[in-house]
This record gives sequence, structure tokens and C-alpha cells, in this order.
Amino acid sequence: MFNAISKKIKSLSKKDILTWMMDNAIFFVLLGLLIVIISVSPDFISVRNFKNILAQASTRVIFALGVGGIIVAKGTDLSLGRQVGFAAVISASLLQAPDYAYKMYPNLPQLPLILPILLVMFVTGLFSFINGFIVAKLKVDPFIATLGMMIIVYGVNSIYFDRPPYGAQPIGGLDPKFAKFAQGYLNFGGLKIPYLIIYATIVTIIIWILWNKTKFGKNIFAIGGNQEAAVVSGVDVVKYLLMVYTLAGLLYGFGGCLEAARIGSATNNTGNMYELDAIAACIVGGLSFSGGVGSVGGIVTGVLIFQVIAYGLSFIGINPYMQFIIKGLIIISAVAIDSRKYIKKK
Amino acid sequence: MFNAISKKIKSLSKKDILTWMMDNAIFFVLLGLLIVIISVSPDFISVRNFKNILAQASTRVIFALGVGGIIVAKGTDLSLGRQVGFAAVISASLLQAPDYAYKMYPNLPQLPLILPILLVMFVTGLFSFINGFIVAKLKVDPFIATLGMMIIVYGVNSIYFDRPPYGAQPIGGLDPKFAKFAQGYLNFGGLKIPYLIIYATIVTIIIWILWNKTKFGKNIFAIGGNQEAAVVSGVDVVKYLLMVYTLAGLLYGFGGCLEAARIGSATNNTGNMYELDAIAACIVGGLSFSGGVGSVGGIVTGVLIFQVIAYGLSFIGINPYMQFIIKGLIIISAVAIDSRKYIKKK
Amino acid sequence: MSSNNSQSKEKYLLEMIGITKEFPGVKALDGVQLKIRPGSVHALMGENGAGKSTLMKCLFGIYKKDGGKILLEGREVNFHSSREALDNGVSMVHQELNQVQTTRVMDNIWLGRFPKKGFFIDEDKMYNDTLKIFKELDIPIDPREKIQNLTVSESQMVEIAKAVSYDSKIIVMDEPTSSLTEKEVNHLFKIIRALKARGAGIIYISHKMAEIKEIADEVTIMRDGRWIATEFIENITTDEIINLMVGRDLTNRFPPKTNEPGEVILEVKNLTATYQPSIKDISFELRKGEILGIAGLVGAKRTELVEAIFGIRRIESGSIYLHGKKINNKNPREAIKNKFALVTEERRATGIFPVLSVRFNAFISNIDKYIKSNKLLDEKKIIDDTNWVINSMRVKTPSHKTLISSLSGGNQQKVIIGRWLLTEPEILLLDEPTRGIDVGAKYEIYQLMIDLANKGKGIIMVSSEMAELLGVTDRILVMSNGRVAGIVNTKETTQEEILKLSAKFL
Amino acid sequence: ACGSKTGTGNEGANKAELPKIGVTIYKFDDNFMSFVRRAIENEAKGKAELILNDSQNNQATQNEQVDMMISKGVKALAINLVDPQAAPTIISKAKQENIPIIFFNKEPSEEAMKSYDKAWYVGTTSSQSGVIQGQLIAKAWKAHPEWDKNGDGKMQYVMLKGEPGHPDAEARTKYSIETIVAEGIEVEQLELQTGMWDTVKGKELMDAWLSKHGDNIEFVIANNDAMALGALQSLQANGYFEGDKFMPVVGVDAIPDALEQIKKGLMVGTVLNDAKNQGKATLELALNVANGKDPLEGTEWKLDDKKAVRVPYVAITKDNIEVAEEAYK
Ligand SMILES: Nc1ncnc2c1ncn2[C@@H]1O[C@H](COP(=O)(O)OP(=O)(O)OP(=O)(O)O)[C@@H](O)[C@H]1O
Ligand SMILES: Nc1ncnc2c1ncn2[C@@H]1O[C@H](COP(=O)(O)OP(=O)(O)OP(=O)(O)O)[C@@H](O)[C@H]1O
Ligand SMILES: OC[C@H]1O[C@@H](O)[C@H](O)[C@@H](O)[C@H]1O
Ligand SMILES: [Mg+2]
Ligand SMILES: [Mg+2]
Repeated sequence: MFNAISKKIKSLSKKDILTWMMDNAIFFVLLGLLIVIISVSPDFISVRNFKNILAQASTRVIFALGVGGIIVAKGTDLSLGRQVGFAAVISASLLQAPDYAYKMYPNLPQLPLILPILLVMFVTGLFSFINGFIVAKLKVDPFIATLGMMIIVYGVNSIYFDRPPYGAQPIGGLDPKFAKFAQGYLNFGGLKIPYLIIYATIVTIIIWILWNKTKFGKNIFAIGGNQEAAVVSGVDVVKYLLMVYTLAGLLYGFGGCLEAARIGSATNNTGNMYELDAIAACIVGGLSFSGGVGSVGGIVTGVLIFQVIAYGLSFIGINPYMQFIIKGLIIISAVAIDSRKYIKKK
Repeated sequence: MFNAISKKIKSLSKKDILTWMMDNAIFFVLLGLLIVIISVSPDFISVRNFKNILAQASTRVIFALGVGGIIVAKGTDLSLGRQVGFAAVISASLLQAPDYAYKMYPNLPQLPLILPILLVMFVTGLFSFINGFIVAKLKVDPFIATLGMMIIVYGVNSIYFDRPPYGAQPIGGLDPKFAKFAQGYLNFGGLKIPYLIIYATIVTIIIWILWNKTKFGKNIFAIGGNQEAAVVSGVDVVKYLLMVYTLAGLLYGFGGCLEAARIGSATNNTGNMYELDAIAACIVGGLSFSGGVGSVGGIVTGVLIFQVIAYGLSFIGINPYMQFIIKGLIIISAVAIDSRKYIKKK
Repeated sequence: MSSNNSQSKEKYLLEMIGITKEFPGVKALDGVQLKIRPGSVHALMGENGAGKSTLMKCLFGIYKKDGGKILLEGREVNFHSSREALDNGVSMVHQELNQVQTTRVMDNIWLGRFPKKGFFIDEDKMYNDTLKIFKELDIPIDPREKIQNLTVSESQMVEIAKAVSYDSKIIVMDEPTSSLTEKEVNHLFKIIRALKARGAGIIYISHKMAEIKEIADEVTIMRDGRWIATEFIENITTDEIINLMVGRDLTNRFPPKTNEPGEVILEVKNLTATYQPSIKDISFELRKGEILGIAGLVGAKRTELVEAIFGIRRIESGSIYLHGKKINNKNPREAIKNKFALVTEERRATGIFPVLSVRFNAFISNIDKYIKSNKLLDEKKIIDDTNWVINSMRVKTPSHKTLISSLSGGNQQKVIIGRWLLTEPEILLLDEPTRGIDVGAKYEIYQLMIDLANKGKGIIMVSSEMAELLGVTDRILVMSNGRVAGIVNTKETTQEEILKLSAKFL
Repeated sequence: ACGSKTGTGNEGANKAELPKIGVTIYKFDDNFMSFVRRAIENEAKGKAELILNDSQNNQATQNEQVDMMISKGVKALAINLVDPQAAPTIISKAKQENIPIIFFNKEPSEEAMKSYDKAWYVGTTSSQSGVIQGQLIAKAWKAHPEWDKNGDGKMQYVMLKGEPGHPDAEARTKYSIETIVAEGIEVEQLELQTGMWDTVKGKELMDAWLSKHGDNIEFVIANNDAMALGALQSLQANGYFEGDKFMPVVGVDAIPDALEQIKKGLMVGTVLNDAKNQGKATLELALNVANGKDPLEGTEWKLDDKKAVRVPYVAITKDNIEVAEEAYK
């Protein structure tokens, strides 16, 4: 076993290693980024910082994996952020602490967590199913279909949100059980692992299996890779598009509940513009709008890059406006480096 | 001549007319929209309303035509809004009335309009040139390249904007000449035509000629339609991509100055999210992210549809939240109707 | 045109010497040479993946060669872009159609060199010049038609016209006839002869042996990225060429026909498509173990027929019986369930998944067979099956993980055929299956067809290559203008009879 | 807690002596908050090491910044919440590490404030801006009977609302009208739409309203000056403020451009939010608690029964414009 590996390593030529590094450039970008930050501010190395970054990336990973599947199938989803906001508002409104004075439903008994979460996931799943239907059946460009849905969901959410008795007030006073659901942690002999990280890990594993080991995964890659060829190969394009959109909706719903719970409150603007971050993380992580390519690992890396930039730049104390400039430069460079591999050796 | 036309008309079968209507479905959507609004609120029919709508659509048409060229060439541009904001802030800061108390540059003499406008167009042209370079030369996905640029321009603009002595204050007190440049009108025997409409018309005509009558236009359609084909036919793809991005930048710059002048002030958030509207108008107007298709008329129609929705729904006094929902539904339906024509009869 | 008269026959128009080119994991070219005389047609031959297209792309500035020298009229050149190549008198018909689908024929012809009147494009000149070229070459296509409305063969003719219109010294034609019918091929040859007379050098790549013999003056043979031989055509026989190409003896072009048609398995009755013009009132039977050819001119709607059977096209009336039971292939999924398979005509549009691996491309149609009881896919079985495809079809690929788009055109085709064989179909529909396939591989495909027929499958093969129709089928259905012009027994028919039937309903 | 690795160089050593204070601003380029921020920065010079964060109007981002600052070892937090209801989450983060918090500008609920003995608030009362705006309107209306153009004794107004759900927008929309009515003026709302704090939207909504209602509009009330200025643009383009064609417009914030319009007599008034003192008080309290002192030690501020320092809003009209101008000096 060990022999085999060392033989394998020896057999690697310099060129192979270079190619391999190129193929995985985006991981090295992340590594490089961490090294720079650490060299500027050595106290960045701490379990706490890494835990913070991972916990903060958690909901974003969930969202990115949702829209990532859609992008693989050559779609896109602008409604992500508003669906997250919807999920956050509904779950928060149904899970306020029984003794909280400004409850949206003063007479609502304390519900078991699972109920509102499933309800929310059902509704966001439905929204996204409709997205899929509009795209797959009505042949509307996904950009427009989901832009429309984004506006509609925002409208619906605002109407729900801005109601008597308290009007458009942030919904707070969450049931402590609900808050703990996102803010709690597992204690592994002193090492506290936030639940958020655990949820994100589980979702990542499930999506990885779906993408790599199931018919569903192969079919969405086929649809994204060449829809016409997929039809001829017997892929039920409509069905799988519906599935991939719906799956995304379920993830937005679940992540949106987590978002409310981790923030501790929700408004109709919660989640605003999250789609941009999620989509960008996917593309930085190697997905392509032309469809058919991408990996779960890439998406997770993409999200982490964004998170490390956000956290790291603040941590080393860079002026917020400068942070924008640096963030922009890093994103472009990361992708420029990564896309070296696509430049056909001419 | 007349005979020929009437003969032509007679020779049209019902099917031809139907096909023709299908091909121009988006115009009929706009018409239908107007009819609905008018039937709800007959006082909508007034020269004033139509002039308002056209004037309000003016800068948006200019922006949409800019990004439209990029979309035809299979790109996209998220930096549009932030570039508009940049242009608005710079031009406003250089064109404040001499006697205004809160001037950004208290000692700046009154400049001739053309100077700051050209300066701004030069800089936004440069930003967009860099976008083009990153896309064409570094092979970075246009979504990411322009997302990066969007963040960078916002950072740069914020640093410029948020400065002593007045901090992040809207830059107002514009030179009346500058205000008039956008708010003035030509008087055609009682019919006052806002300058804005005239500018937009001129820009539309120029872009129409560029797209339809010049090598530049043909080449960007070819690049968008099939880049490889363009390359092997000897088209200098890099050059034309640089050109189409730069042209867009010039339009953003010009439109951004108009935006400042028509609003009467500017902040670093001026133009925020305009890209979404502009891109959506293009797609509603028949452009495709797959590149190579689209028309100037379609883009103008797309922008008008959005403007009529926004103006009309407010005009007939629909609840703001409901407006979101209705707007979303209209956008989706418009495109769904329009895309009937692409459904292959197999 | 007469400037070349003074030059001796020994002066070369183009010399490519010691060209090498490497891709990750493949040495595509290894010291290849190619010398083209003025006023001659030089055939470039080799198996799929031998490196022919790559060599031409190095010439045309699409790829950068790693080593070697290119001399154009004695002067060393090294084109960095196609623009440079075109400007220096080299033009090319590409193996994969490279056209802007969304624009008009004339826009495609003049792309990269639009005529201008002042600042503006001279549309009238574009139109008139296109018309003139089309007239000269006898191509009946409206210059204002959108490319996407053309048939494959029409597009191909437009490409040829475009390459010719540059008035180049060197014209590369990479499998120009792969989607042309016999008649159009003759038409092309007329064009080529005119070019030759003008003193141009033509590099002609094709897998069709008969064409080579007919049109080429010289032939260069490549194998595995290496130069093997260059000969005057009169000094070499077809068999010798084939032997040099495949590196072994291949005396027969068609395997012995051992299949025996049995009882009827498929019955098509009065099939008419919904959206006309298309197939009308088609009836025929297919027997177990039979290979049924479908012949016809371009526009005969052969493609539509197989698409209709496979559930891609809507059917207005008529019915299909499998084993006497009426079936309804509403869509390809149903068709696959009913054990049909279809290798489509347009590989790039409806065949390959370009951004995905050979493995993915091989197993995707058969995916249901790999689902284990736990709902996950059986990775090992997938790899085994992919390897079966690679080996049995002799696909030239570095590994099953390679992206299919980096394979040579012919090898891509083999993967697609392999994909459908994995589904173990009962009825195999093949639309121009040997397009772009080398002789060796063709033989293998024919052999496979016959083997499948021997196993009791029914096979329908649409083909524009008369020789192969006559060589491997049992019966031939001749279509004309969407209808059945006749069904003949292969053994008893002739090329003439088929051609006559093809024109029956025109 | 564990920030002992810093302080190698000379400068570093100096800096290390200053207490680290973590500050979040809900949105850096908000016109009002940019002044508060500047006041904080000025006040902190030589006294504290600030870690300034732009929460970009996103509560999730703010929570993350708090995590980061705690990890950096700040001695006190000065938090301008994005969403006031999120205070308990921030408090629970700080409580675990025993870090004191000064909330400013957006007020947490009473319960939240009670839940942590080391939490204080500096700011105004959201509703106050609405009340003051309402008083200002009522006063002006009563002084100008001619503004009731149709003479029906009712004020026909249009309202430009800020971002729905924003506490300021909600409070101003509600309390301005309630105050006017309480002053005994009958009102009729012709239009209420959201202009999202935005000048462009303000202008375009006004365009449509003028086209629809024309001179039936008697008052334009905006939740902030930016929208009021947009409305003003539209009015000017439609021939107002020429001759005796007038329309009263009011806003909130007292931004320089609005002051200019008030001076010119185009805007009736606005409401000043006192940035300088909010910033000053915030830092003074934060510094005290960071150094383990009593929050008010050595300051002129007083706490009310909600552990809050209240800096008042001021109504601004032509008559007292210098008060607002002073704020920009
Ligand atoms: N862009 C590329 N990247 C990687 N490998 C390539 C690329 N293009 C070609 N190859 C490889 O180079 C070899 C030669 O391919 P080429 O297309 O030149 O063959 P060909 O002789 O034209 O074959 P065919 O008759 O099938 O067209 C093949 O093994 C192919 O896989
Ligand atoms: N008018 C058209 N517009 C668009 N596509 C067309 C048109 N006519 C034919 N095609 C397409 O071109 C292909 C071949 O056309 P057609 O059916 O006319 O000839 P065929 O005899 O079936 O072709 P082949 O012999 O090449 O298989 C088909 O895939 C068909 O869909
Ligand atoms: O949230 C943004 C808003 O905040 C308010 O306090 C202010 O008055 C408005 O002008 C706007 O800046
Ligand atoms: Mg080839
Ligand atoms: Mg009145």
C-alpha cells in the first residue's frame, strides 16, 4: 500500500504536478490568501477564527450548493436571496418565544421546531418548483424567470411581514430553542463545534452524493452539458430541471430558517442579494454558466474564499471602502489564475 | 409603389400574420400592457404621462444599449450600476454651482460642461476597457470580471465621495447649466420635448447604425453567435470585445452624468442595481445570454415595458407590495409569450 | 493564375517539415511532413486520431506547433492567427462546422472581411458577391437565409464556397464531404478541379477511399501522429493506402455478411409527421437480424423518419408495431424503454456532451442499468462498461476521464455508437453512423452491425454512401421527398436503380 | 481575552496600550451615520484603537463582524444595529466573553437592554423624528392658510416613505401624521409609496403624482431629505417655485443640500439628527466601560431609566438654520 503510493509519487513528473496544481488552482488561491493574511496578522491563526469562518460560511455553503445545481444544469437563480428572506420571516414569525411581548401571533402556542421548518421548506420548494416549471415548460430564460420570482417573493413576503399589530417591524424574540438550533454547538471534549458547521457538512455530503453517485446528478450534468443530446439520450429534461430547482428551494428554505435563528431576527430584507454572493462563489469555485461542469468541492472552496476575504480583511483592519477594492481584485485574480487551465495550449 | 404594397398585404396569409405577430410578440405585450392600464385608469392617456415615461426611460435606454452590446457578444456587465454612480458623483462634484455653500471643491471655478463629462466618460470607458481586457485576454468569465469591477468601482467611488468636509453627503447644488442639460426641453411650437428624450433618441440611432450597418456590429454578433467561427474567419476577437465593452463604458459615463443632472444630486449609491434592470430589459427585449441575437428595437421596447410597469402601476395607485407581485408576473408572462417563437416545431 | 506556370513541378507551394505537437497526455504530431505542389490535390490520410486535423490547425494558426518548420512558397511562415493564414493565402474548410448559426449566409461568407462603403458595410455588394460566388459554384442557396435554417449539407456547401472565395493558394478541406450526398460530392469535385486549374494547392482530408482515387494527385499517409508515406496516387493502390493507414492487412472493406433475417420485429404503418414538410405515409417492415438501409437525396427526410420512430418528432398519423404489439414512442425515453437506440446525424448538436468525459458520454443513455439497490450508481460497472466501449470500438483516448471534446472527430463518433450499444437495443437506428470514420473503424462498425444482427437485432442505417449501403445492408428503403419510393433487395439492386428511385417524387 | 501576541515594534507597543474598541456601523455611507462615525473617530484619537466595520445593511454580516472582533480581543463594543430586534443575539455573544456593549442610533428593546447589565444605549427616539416633523408641518400649515388650495380645510398630502420595515421609515410615516392630526388638522392621504430613501425614486414618483393629481396635492412629506430633494426636482421641472406656484416639502436629516433649499425658500423644513453628539457620547461611554469605569464617568451625559443617553432631534426651518449648519463645522 505504502509502496504503491510512494511509487505513484515518484512516477509523477514535474509536469504532472504542475498540471495537477493548475487543475486545482482555486484551492491554492485559498491557501495563498490565508498565508498572506496570516503573515500580515499572525494572531489570525487561532481555532476560534477558523471556527468563526467555517460557521459563517455554513449557511452560504447551503445556498451555494442549491443554486450550484441549477447552474450545472445551465440555469441560474436570482430568487435565492428573497426566498431566504421569506424563509427567515416565516420561520421567525412562527417560532417566537411564548413570553415575548410583540409576538406576531400572540396566541400561537410554542411549536416544535420541525413543523415551521418543514412548512417553510415546503413553500420555498414550491416557489422553486414554479421557477423550474417556468424555465423547463414555458421556456423562459432562467434569468428572467427567477428575476420575476425574486420580485414576487419579495412582494409576498413584504405583505406577510408588514401587518398589524406591529407593522413592518423586524421579527425578534425568537424561541430560545430555535436560536439554539443555529447558535448552539456540540462539545467534543472541550472542542466546541457549532451546529451550523455540522449542518453544512451534512448538506455538503448529501449533495456530493447526489451529484456524484446518483442518476439525478448525472442527469443534471447531462442537461447542462448538452440539453438536446440529453433528450436524445433519454433524459427526462423537464422532470430533472424541476427536481434541481425544487432541491434548491428546499435548501434555501432550510438555510433561511438557520439564517433567522443565527441572526436572532428577520425582516423582509433578510437575504437580500445573497444570490449574487452564492452565484459568484459557484463561478469562482469552477462552475460555468455554460453548464455541465462543476464540483461540490469547488463550490465549498468558492464560498470559503469569499468568507476568508470578508473575515480576513476586516480582521487585519483594512478600511471598509478599501476592502471593496481589494475584494474585487482578489476575486478577479482568483478566477484569472484558475482559468489558466482552460486557455487551450495553442 | 402603393400597388406593390397592397399586393404584398394581400399576399400575406393568415399564417404569415400570425408568424409576424409571434416574431414581434414583445411589442404586442407592451401594447397590451398600455391598454390594460388605460382601461383601468383612462386618465392615463395624456401627453404628459407619455412624456414622463419616455423621459424617465431615457437614461435607462442608454444604459441598456450599452450592456446590450456586451450581451450580444455573449458577455454581461454587473459593473453598470456602480459605473453610473461613479459618473454621477464625479460629474456632480465638478459641476456644482459657484455660489453653493457646500461645494466639494470650494475653489473650483465654474467649468464648461463638456470638460467633466468627457473626463468622466474617459474614466468609465477605461473601467470598461479593463473589463473587456479581463474577459478577452485573461479569459475570466464576464460575470466574475464585472462583478469584481462593480465592487472595485464602488470602493473607489465611496472613497472619493465620503470625504471631509461634508462626509457621505449627497452632492447637490448643481450648476444650473448642468441641471438644465438634463432637465431642459426643446420647445416645438408648444410641444415641449425634454432634452433627455432627444439624447436617448440620438444614442439609439447611433447604436442602431453601429449594430446594423458597420463591421463592428456584424463582428460582435458573430463573436456572440460563435466565437470560434469568428476566430477562424480572421476576426480579431480581442479587439472587438475591447471595443464593445469600452463603448458600453462610454455610454454609462454619459448616462451617469445625465442621471446626476436629472436627479439634481448624486451619491455613491446612485445607480445601485441599475444593471439588473438594464440586463432584464435586454432579455425581455429579446436578447439572449447565449449571444448573437438581439435588436436595438427590442432593447428599447424592453426598457419601455419596465418603465410602463413602474409608472403605470404607481399611477393607478396599486399597493406598493402588490406592485412587486404584479411586476414579477408581467415580466415572466412577457417573456413566456415572447419565447413561444423559439419553441421548435418537431 | 498563370504565375505558377513558370515554376517547375518540383517547386512546392507549401512545405511542412518535422512538425510536432503535444497535448496533455497525447503526442498528437511527431515530426510530420507534408509537401504540396501547386495545381494539385494532395490527400491527407490516416485513421481517426492520426493527427490530420491537428496538423492542419497548426498550419492555419489555430494551434501553435511545438516544433518544425512551415514554408509557404519557400518562405518560412508561422501563423499566430487564422487572420494571418487567410491574409497569406491559406484558407480552410473545417471538419467541425464553424458557422454563426444566428446570422445570415452572406454574413458568414464575409465574416472577417466585410466589404465597406465608407464607414458602413456594403450590404448590396455582400449580397451580389455572394450570389455571384454561388452562381459560379452552382449553389442554390439564398444569401439572406439564416444559417440555422439550412440543412447540414447546405451549410457544408456554404463553408466550401466561403473557403473557395478567398482565392487562396492553399485550400485545406478537412472532411468536406462527410455530410454531402453523392451528387454534391461530384459538384464539389468540379469546384476542386477548377481550383486546381487555377494553380491552387488543395489539401484534401477524407475517409472515403473512392474519392481519394478520383480526385487526388498525391497522397500522404499518417499514423499515430507520424508521417508514414507520400506517394503519387497512380503509384499506390487503395489497399496499400489502407494497409499503411491501419498498419495491418485489411483486404476486404466489408466483413462477410453472416446475418440471416428472421421474422418481422418492427412494422411501420402509414407514418406521417405532424409538422410538414416531413415524412408522409411511410410503411415498411424490419426483420429480426436484418440490416435495412435507407437511401435518398438530401432533403429526402431520412433523418426525420428515424427521429419520428425514436419519438423526437411528433406523429400525426400512422402506427408502429414492435413484435406485433402497437407501441407509442412519445419521446426518446419511451423509445429507449422499448429498446430502440438512435445514433444521431449531428454529433456536435445532439450527440456528444462536449464538456464531459468519455466515460460520462459512454454510459449516460444506459444509466438505469447502473443503479444499485441502494439507489446509488455502480461505479465499477460504469468503468467496466466504458472500458468495453473504448476497447471494442478501439477509441483512441488517453483515458476514460478525458473530455470527449479533445478526441478526434471520428473517435467521438465511436464513443457515441458505443453508448448505444451498451443499452443493448433491439432496434438500432443509425443516422450516417460512419460519417468521419476511418476505413479501419468502419470495418469494425460494420462487423458490429452484423454481429448485432446475428444476435437477432434489427438495424436501420441511414446513409449517403452508396457503397456501404450496398456492402452491408440486406434491403434498402429508398426515400424521395418524404415518401417511400421503393424498397429493394440489396443483392438484386444497383446504384442506378436507387438513384432513379430517389428522384421519384421530386 | 487572549490578544497577547501583539505589540512587537515601538508603535505597536504604544498602540497596544490603547484599549481596542470594536465599532460597527450599519451602513458606512449612510449620510447621517457617516457623521456619527466621524465624530467617533475624532473622539477616539489617542484614546482608543478602533476596529471599524461596515455592516453593509445586513444583520448577518454584523453578527459575523462581532464574532471577529471578539476573536480579536476588543475591550468594548459599540454597535449600530442593522436590525434592532437582533440585539439579543449580539448580547449573548458579548455576554459569553463579558464584554460591555454600547448600542447606538438604533435602539434595542427594553427587555434586551435589561438582559445584560453591561449594555447601554446612545441615540434618539425613532418616533421623535416623526413627531418633530409633524409639529413642523402643523406649524407651517397653520401659518399659511393659502396652502389649502382647494379650501376644504383638509391637508391633501403625498407621502414618500423610506424602505418598508426600516424602523425610521415606519416611525416617521406613522408619527408625522399622528402628530399633525393631534394638532387638530384634518388630513387626506392622496398617495403613499416607497421611495426607498432614494432621490431618483422620489423624483419619479412625484412625476407620476403630479401628472395624476396636479394642484390637488397640498403637501409633500418625505421620510428623508434625499427623497424630498427628488420631489423638489420634479416640482421644479413642473413649473413650481416660479412666480407664486408653491408646494411645501419637508424631509428629515438636515443634509447640506436640504439646508441650501430651505435657505432658498424651496423647502419648508427638515429635522436635524445630531450626529456630532451621538458620536461623541457613544465613544465616551465605550471608552469608559472598556477601561472598566462607570459609563458616565467624566462625561456630561445622563442615563434615563432605560440605560439610555438621549440626544435630541431638532426641527430646522429657515429661522434656525444655523443650528444645522453648525453640525457641519
Ligand atoms: N484540443 C485538444 N486537446 C487534447 N487533445 C487533442 C486536442 N485536439 C486533438 N487532440 C488529440 O490529438 C490526436 C489527433 O487528433 P486529430 O483531431 O488531429 O485527429 P484526426 O486525424 O483529424 O482524426 P479524425 O479522422 O477522427 O478527424 C487525437 O488523439 C486527439 O485526441
Ligand atoms: N428548413 C429547415 N430548417 C431547419 N432545419 C432543417 C430544415 N430542413 C431540414 N432541416 C434539418 O436538416 C437535417 C436534414 O434534413 P432533411 O430531413 O431535409 O434531409 P435528410 O434526407 O433527412 O438528411 P440526411 O440525408 O442528411 O440524413 C434534419 O435534421 C432537419 O431537421
Ligand atoms: O437607512 C437609511 C436611512 O436612515 C435614516 O435614518 C435616514 O434618515 C435616511 O436618510 C436614510 O439614510
Ligand atoms: Mg480530423
Ligand atoms: Mg385641502
